[in-house]
Amino acid sequence: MPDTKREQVLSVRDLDITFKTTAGPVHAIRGVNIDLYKGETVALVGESGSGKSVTMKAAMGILAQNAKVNSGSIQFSYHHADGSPETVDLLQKDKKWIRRHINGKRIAMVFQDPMTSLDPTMTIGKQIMEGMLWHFKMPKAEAYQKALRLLEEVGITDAEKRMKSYPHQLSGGMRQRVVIAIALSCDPDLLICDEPTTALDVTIQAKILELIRSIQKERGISVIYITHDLGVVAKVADYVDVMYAGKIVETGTIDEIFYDPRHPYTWGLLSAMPDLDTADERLYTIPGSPPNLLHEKAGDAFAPRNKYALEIDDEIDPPMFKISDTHFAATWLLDPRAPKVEMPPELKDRVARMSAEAKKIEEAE
Amino acid sequence: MKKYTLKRILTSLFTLLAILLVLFILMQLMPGSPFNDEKLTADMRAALYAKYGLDQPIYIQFFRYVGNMLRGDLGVSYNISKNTPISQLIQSRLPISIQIGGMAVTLGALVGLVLGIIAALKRDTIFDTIATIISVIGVSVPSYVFALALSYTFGFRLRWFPMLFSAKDVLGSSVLPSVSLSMFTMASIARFTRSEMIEVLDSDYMLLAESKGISGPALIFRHALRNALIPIITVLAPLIVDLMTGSLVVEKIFAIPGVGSLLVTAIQSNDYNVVIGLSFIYSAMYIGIMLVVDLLYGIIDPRIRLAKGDD
Amino acid sequence: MAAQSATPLLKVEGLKQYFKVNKNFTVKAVDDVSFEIYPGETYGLVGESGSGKSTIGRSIIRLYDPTAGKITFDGQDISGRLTHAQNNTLRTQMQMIFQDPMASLNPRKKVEDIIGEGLDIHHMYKTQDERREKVEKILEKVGLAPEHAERYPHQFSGGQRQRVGIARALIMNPKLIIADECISALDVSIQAQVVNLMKDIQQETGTAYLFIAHDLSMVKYISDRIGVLHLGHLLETGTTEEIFADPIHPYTRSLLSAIPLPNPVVEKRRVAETYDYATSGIDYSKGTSHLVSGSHYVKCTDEEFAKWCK
Amino acid sequence: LTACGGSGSTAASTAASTGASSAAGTAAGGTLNIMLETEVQSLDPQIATDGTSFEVIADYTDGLMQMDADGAAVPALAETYDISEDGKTYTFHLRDAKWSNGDAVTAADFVFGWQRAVDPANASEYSYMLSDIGQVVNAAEIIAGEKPVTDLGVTAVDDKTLEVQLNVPVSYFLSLMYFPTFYPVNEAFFNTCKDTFGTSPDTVLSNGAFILTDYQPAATAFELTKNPDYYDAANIALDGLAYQVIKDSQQALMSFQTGALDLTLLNGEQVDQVKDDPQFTSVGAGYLWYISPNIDAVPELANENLRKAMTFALDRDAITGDVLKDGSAPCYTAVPPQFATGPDGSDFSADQTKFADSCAFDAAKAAEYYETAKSELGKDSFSFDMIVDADDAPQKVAQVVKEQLETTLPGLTVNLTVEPKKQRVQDMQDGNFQLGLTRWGPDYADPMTYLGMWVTGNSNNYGLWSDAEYDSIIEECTTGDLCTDPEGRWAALYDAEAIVLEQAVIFPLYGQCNAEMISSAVTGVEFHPVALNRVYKRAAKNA
Amino acid sequence: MAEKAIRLGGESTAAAITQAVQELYPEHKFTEAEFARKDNAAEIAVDTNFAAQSFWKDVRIRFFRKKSAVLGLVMIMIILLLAVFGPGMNAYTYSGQDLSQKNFAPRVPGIEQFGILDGSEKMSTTTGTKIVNNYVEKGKDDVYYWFGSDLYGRDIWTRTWEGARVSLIIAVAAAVIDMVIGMSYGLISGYFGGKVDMLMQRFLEVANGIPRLVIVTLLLLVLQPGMITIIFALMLTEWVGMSRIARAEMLKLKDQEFVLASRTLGAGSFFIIFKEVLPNIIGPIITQVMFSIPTAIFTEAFLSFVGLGIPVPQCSLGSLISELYNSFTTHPYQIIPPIVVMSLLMLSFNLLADGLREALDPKMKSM
Ligand SMILES: Nc1ncnc2c1ncn2[C@@H]1O[C@H](COP(=O)(O)OP(=O)(O)OP(=O)(O)O)[C@@H](O)[C@H]1O
Ligand SMILES: Nc1ncnc2c1ncn2[C@@H]1O[C@H](COP(=O)(O)OP(=O)(O)OP(=O)(O)O)[C@@H](O)[C@H]1O
Ligand SMILES: [Mg+2]
Ligand SMILES: [Mg+2]
Repeated sequence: MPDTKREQVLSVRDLDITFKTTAGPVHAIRGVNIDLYKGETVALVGESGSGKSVTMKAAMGILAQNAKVNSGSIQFSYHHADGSPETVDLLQKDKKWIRRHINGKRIAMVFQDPMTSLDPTMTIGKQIMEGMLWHFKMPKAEAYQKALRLLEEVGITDAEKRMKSYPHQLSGGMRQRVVIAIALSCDPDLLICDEPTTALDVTIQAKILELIRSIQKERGISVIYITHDLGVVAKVADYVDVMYAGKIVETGTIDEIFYDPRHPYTWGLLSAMPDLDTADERLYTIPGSPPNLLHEKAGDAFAPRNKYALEIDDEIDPPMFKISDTHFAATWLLDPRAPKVEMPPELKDRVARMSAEAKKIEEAE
Repeated sequence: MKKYTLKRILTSLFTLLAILLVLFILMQLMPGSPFNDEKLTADMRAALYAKYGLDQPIYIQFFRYVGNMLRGDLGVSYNISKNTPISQLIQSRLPISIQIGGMAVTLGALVGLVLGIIAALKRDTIFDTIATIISVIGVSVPSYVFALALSYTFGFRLRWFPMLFSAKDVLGSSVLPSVSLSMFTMASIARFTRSEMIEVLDSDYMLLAESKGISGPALIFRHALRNALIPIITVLAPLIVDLMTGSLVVEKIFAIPGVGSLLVTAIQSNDYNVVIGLSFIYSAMYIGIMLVVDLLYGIIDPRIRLAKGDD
Repeated sequence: MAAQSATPLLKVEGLKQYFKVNKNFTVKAVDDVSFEIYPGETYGLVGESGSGKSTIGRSIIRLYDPTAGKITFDGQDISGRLTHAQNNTLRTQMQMIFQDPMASLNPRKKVEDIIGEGLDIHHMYKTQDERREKVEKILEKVGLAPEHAERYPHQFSGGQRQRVGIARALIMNPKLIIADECISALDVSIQAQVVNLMKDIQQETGTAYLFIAHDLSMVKYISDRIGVLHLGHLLETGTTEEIFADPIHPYTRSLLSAIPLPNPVVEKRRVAETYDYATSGIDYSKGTSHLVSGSHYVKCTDEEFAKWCK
Repeated sequence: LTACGGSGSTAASTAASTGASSAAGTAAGGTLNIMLETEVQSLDPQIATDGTSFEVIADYTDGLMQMDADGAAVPALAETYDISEDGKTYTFHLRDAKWSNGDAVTAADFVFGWQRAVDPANASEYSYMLSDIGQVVNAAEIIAGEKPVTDLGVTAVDDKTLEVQLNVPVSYFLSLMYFPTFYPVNEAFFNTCKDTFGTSPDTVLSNGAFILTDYQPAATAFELTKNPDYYDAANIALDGLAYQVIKDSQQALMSFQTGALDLTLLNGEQVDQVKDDPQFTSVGAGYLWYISPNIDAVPELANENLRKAMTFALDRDAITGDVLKDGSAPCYTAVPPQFATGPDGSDFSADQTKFADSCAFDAAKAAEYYETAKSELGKDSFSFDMIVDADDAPQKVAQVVKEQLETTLPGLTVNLTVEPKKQRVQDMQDGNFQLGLTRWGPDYADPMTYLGMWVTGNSNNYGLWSDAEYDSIIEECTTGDLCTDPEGRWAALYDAEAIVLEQAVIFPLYGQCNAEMISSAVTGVEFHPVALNRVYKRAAKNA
Repeated sequence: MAEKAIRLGGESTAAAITQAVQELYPEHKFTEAEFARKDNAAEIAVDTNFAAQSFWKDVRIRFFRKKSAVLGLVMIMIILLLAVFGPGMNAYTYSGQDLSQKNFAPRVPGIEQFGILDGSEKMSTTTGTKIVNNYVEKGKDDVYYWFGSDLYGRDIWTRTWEGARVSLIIAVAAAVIDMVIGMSYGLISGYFGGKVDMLMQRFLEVANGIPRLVIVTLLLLVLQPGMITIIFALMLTEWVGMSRIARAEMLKLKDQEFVLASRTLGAGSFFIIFKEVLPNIIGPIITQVMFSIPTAIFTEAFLSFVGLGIPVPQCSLGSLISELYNSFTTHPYQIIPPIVVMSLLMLSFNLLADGLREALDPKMKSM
């Protein structure tokens, strides 16, 4: 599948971030690597608190004040208006520069909660136009027309009237569409969707996902999805990065992650979600809960919850082992010296069933 | 919205009437009488009571008062400015209090807002500390100390401003009183703005605005301040009433013919009509400002507006 | 799966719950809803956000006074004014688990006191030791250690907190537990833990659940019977199999078709059915209950029924 | 003119006495900037009761008589007057004077003014000046509503002649004439303003030295300018008066120092700062401050020996010299000095040693009386509440009094209760007190204004003390034979005063003086303890 | 930190991978045993993962990290100690007068040798400025007034601390009672809502719409002036702010799930108000109390200013200031101690309140 001419848009290397809190330093991001190529979609999955949002906020230059970037780089490549390419390290640029050249204009973000992410005191029309007026000094009328077009594009009926509405007059689904319209307003190259549908119910979720996908196709932009819903991932992603406690623990193409997961954590995630065919008496679970990042732990952060943990997990954090050119996982189970461990049988069944189903569909086409 | 406004105004009027009644009862409870000068005989006092109708039952006095009030007649002063219609006293004194109070509120609110915004934006830096220190001192030092110190320094020593209020130089002679009055407002607004702004700055919509690339004053004024404004207005409203209705201390020090000192004198000399009249003005302003604030909420925050409107 | 016994534990008939927002505007949050829950079964209530799921739950447990309708619980009518005894039954026999495990636990109370609150209110112990013993037993049942009793809610992770919430309900030995979105605020990995726990408890104590959620795969997994709610109307109800195998109402069908599947190849090709009440030409208030088969009912007009069942 | 104890007395007399001569001669003009402590309460001459209002009304209105620099009555609008043989009929002959609207001042204006004063509809608080004090025929009956106002014993014989009938001869009647209560009011003009009379320059008429040019009720600043039509305009040196109400004495002094004020009041604390300044002066305010024990209601205080012990325990010198410092002088008489001049031309209370034996500080005597009292009462500890005005000076005095009584009379405790003045007066009038610190200002230049208070049943006899002998002396002096015998009356009054002090009916403390700063540029301001505290007619200000 | 990724794997040989791993961790010697399964099923069953600190410990840590708050606390302690022991530290009493020793400037043994606080004061009179030393002039060589003496010759040190004591008592008593009234009022009004709330809020509006001064003076006129009356007066007017806060917090919390949970358990209204909700709003309440203390002190000072304060010769900081205010331009040293103590007290309470608010408010968690 890898395309030789893939043009890299974003490259996060060894990102390491600590938050100063009254309880002590929280080591939230501990060496994250992410690659994103033009026109593709990467999904960042992981439990709450694993650092998905923080990573992306770092790329947007909107980290909280108490954050400290210890090391790493976030290389972002884009084209100037005249077509000349440019690559910058976002971590080296100051906030002002990022606001002017990156935010909204080149990287846009859709936030998790549409209920709280719109300014309650401003009409949505204004909020959509604001970015255009700000970045491009566009005439008002033109910005208005574009905003109108965007609203229609994201599927809001009666757009003209909605322009004058306030956020609280819209339903959750509509608000999320508005947020997407805002994100698209300045034609960004990269769209970051931070759990864009968790707050919505399934029917609306499906619509929103379709919408983002079609827009992506149309404009050829790259998208990063942050989510912990594997159903969503399955729908939208080309590549998946599984994150746990501030690290990427497994990365691969969507098919590799779903049909050939290697990391025990990924196994847990996959099997914890019942699909419509799950009929077992009990669901497979990942025991325990995500680690408290206040406390540094030697070795693999997942070990305390890992049924398949090895002795070495307590000493050394596993490196990324390569499984294929696109598929890596950070677990000692992949070391040749490790005992052969199979994924849990329930999951194995399920993966087999899913593969079969998938094959059937692919063949049918 | 219109209907709501109307309803709100009606409730306010009703509240005012209730306040008036309470004031009347309070006056009745007040020990002593307006006419107990050493030199007055009992007969004389009775004559005075009869003259002003104070010998009648309270409810009759009350209804008569309300009736007169509707005709714009607030009665006359009994002893601090004998037989002067209260409305005339208020007419000559209230504008001065409002003017000085208004200047103080404006000054205090503006400086307070700026200080608070700076403190919030530069949280945990030296600016924050300085703003905090200024605001803490502002709420910690009594205003008469400020007033006298200002008067001594800028009035007496430096002679930049007049020490006493003068109708001939209203603006110049209002500077020192306004400044000393504004300290407390400034300090409280600064503190409040800081905490509200911090809260707003941490909100999702601010993140979204920032992620759109908005920065600088546009971010602060268009998004942050407007959202922080509601609680700030809530704090500011009673301060406005307090300042606009005069401050005894500052009026005394700067010899300002305002309503604050008038009220105190009236209370101390049992001049019922003046007390009721001035208290009523205070109440009316209080209720009025609360009304304005309530309606302002609606203007600032569409959620409130539309929740209240019946459309 | 518990066998269906003849007498329902809870019987809701024509429940209406209106909220008067202002003089001219009344929210009909729940409009003429009827269903039954049998002892030991799990009844799943699904529907989009705002469809009235929580309101039904809260009306049943009498956090609201129902506008109209009759609720019979364990043979007693609990929809009117409650007598002291009725109130007592209701407050012990019916319990609730809430959505947000943090918000539903008083952050300033120790876990022991949170769990013991019901005991305190209903004076269900004689000595402090007895209370402590009861609390510890429940803690153990929900997979927490006795030493957890001394801690405060914020000292737990989300899953543990939800366990405390379950323990609080469980200590009263309820016959019915209303679980309002009790897993939606939890992480995927932890949802499974809680669902497993709930299943275990049901097996052990025979409690019935009213399971409110909008995650259909979870609902399907845990429920015996399902009710589909939209705009305050119960559109379709039946056993899980009946609903999933043969959804009649277009709304149900669109709902089911929107469930994301964790299978990329399938999911990427799946197209959800769309449904829009405004343009569908259906008027819920005109519908009546029609039996499809078994315990499968759908609310619609006769013509609609004929059309959909083709 | 009043000389006051303390350092400023000389300055005061110079300021005042030099003024009289220099004012007329030099052409010194200018506007005099005067500080007031309180706002004017009323500019209606028959309604006003307070010193400030009187002062301002007198600035622009003249009465029949006026005070000379020494406080003696001399003709003003009355060019001459006749007193009948029996002393009960006064005939005033008016001079040609004009109101500021051009009308002539006529006898009818006086009649109208006086009738207003007694008209029950006006409820003038000072109507007793006409009835009880002035003894004008029918005044009391009219006030009581028993007769119409037209029955008042005052008639306009013609435009220029006013005749007054009195019930009894009143020796000080002429001195009453400078009270604004007796001032004329132009009826025609009054009818054009009615309710608004005296509330603005447009609603007052002037016939005096100045004209009100800028005023509002309760104004804190207002102005008067010289009246060019005043009959004595040639002798008025000032161009005008500018009043400024300042309630904070430190601001006042600072304003004085910047030159914004020519005349200002100080508080005692500031005297330290200015005592060497030639501009500092202290002027008598006429008030006697005293403590009134509630003899009737408090059994212990009914004991004369205890009262005497208390009055002997009070060190008045310390109070005035160490605490008040404004020039107030200790007082050992029941009638304060410097306002009542007797038939021989001497001050009634000039001799402060006369009764000093009965009250001046003497720890030994105090102890002696205290012992007697203790054994008589069979108690050796006493506790009294003393009510005190919530003003600065009374609180200061009270604290010292408390300390002095408690140290000199061990076992005696005084608790201070601070109340607003109105409240304090009410409490004392109601007999609801044990000890009260109070004051009295003279209404007219006769000792009777004080001694009349302690007769049985007088409303100002707060302690309800009663003594038949005293009552009869006073009776004799007011309506009895002694009325027509000035010398005999004078002696009888001393006897009465002796009774008051010997029985310690009151504990006199001091005669109040005010510490003032008068700009050295200013001359000729006159200070008086009665009626009009300050008169500016003869003042001048050098540029 | 370099990327720890083995770019070998998949089709690479086991040996190559092992080699690569070893290169990544040169300092570690890998053994076979390390690659054994841990077999930790029992361990992982117990979720050991929770925040270690209790709420109050957290609050304490946050509070003590804020230096200004600690400073406030320390200053309050010092003032408190001095208010208790200060008056007893010399032989003077707060009311004892000695008119022969009035208006003495501060003189402190020891320090006087340095030429400061030696009893001399600069008198600025209208006729010039001069240095006066009353101790020398009156021959009182062995007399010391640390803060000077007032116009009755009373010791200002003793009076200042006596005043501080009274002010503190007034402030604390008022704050406590006000908290009880205001809090209950707000909580009840907020919890019951509807008509009850409507009535209670109207009442509040009426009470608030009348100038405080009118209410307070009336009260002081009706009752005997004194500390109790002042406290009572403060109680009548000062609780409004608190009730607002309590009501707002109640509105925020009453629909919270834990309150619903209590209701489903059959808890009564008062149980919910005081046992469930109250402990959760203790943060804002404490903060408001702290803020209301300065207000109470101010109000008392204002009452003193209009002559309605504590009766003489007792004193509070407020009455001292208004009394000594008259010496502001003559003997400025007299008013300085009470003003400084009052301002410090205000400052400290404000700092403390700020610190507590931040410590108690979980929203401001970051620092
Ligand atoms: N401002 C901050 N101060 C302190 N800690 C923070 C801050 N922001 C984030 N963290 C911590 O960083 C960690 C990662 O947070 P992040 O928001 O990236 O999680 P997430 O993966 O996006 O989770 P979710 O799915 O809940 O959004 C968490 O433990 C969080 O507590
Ligand atoms: N107290 C109330 N007053 C007014 N309207 C209410 C009230 N409670 C609920 N509603 C309205 O009733 C409708 C149903 O709400 P409910 O909370 O039952 O929905 P839900 O299905 O539980 O939604 P969600 O999935 O978001 O929890 C909504 O439109 C809601 O706005
Ligand atoms: Mg996140
Ligand atoms: Mg719900």
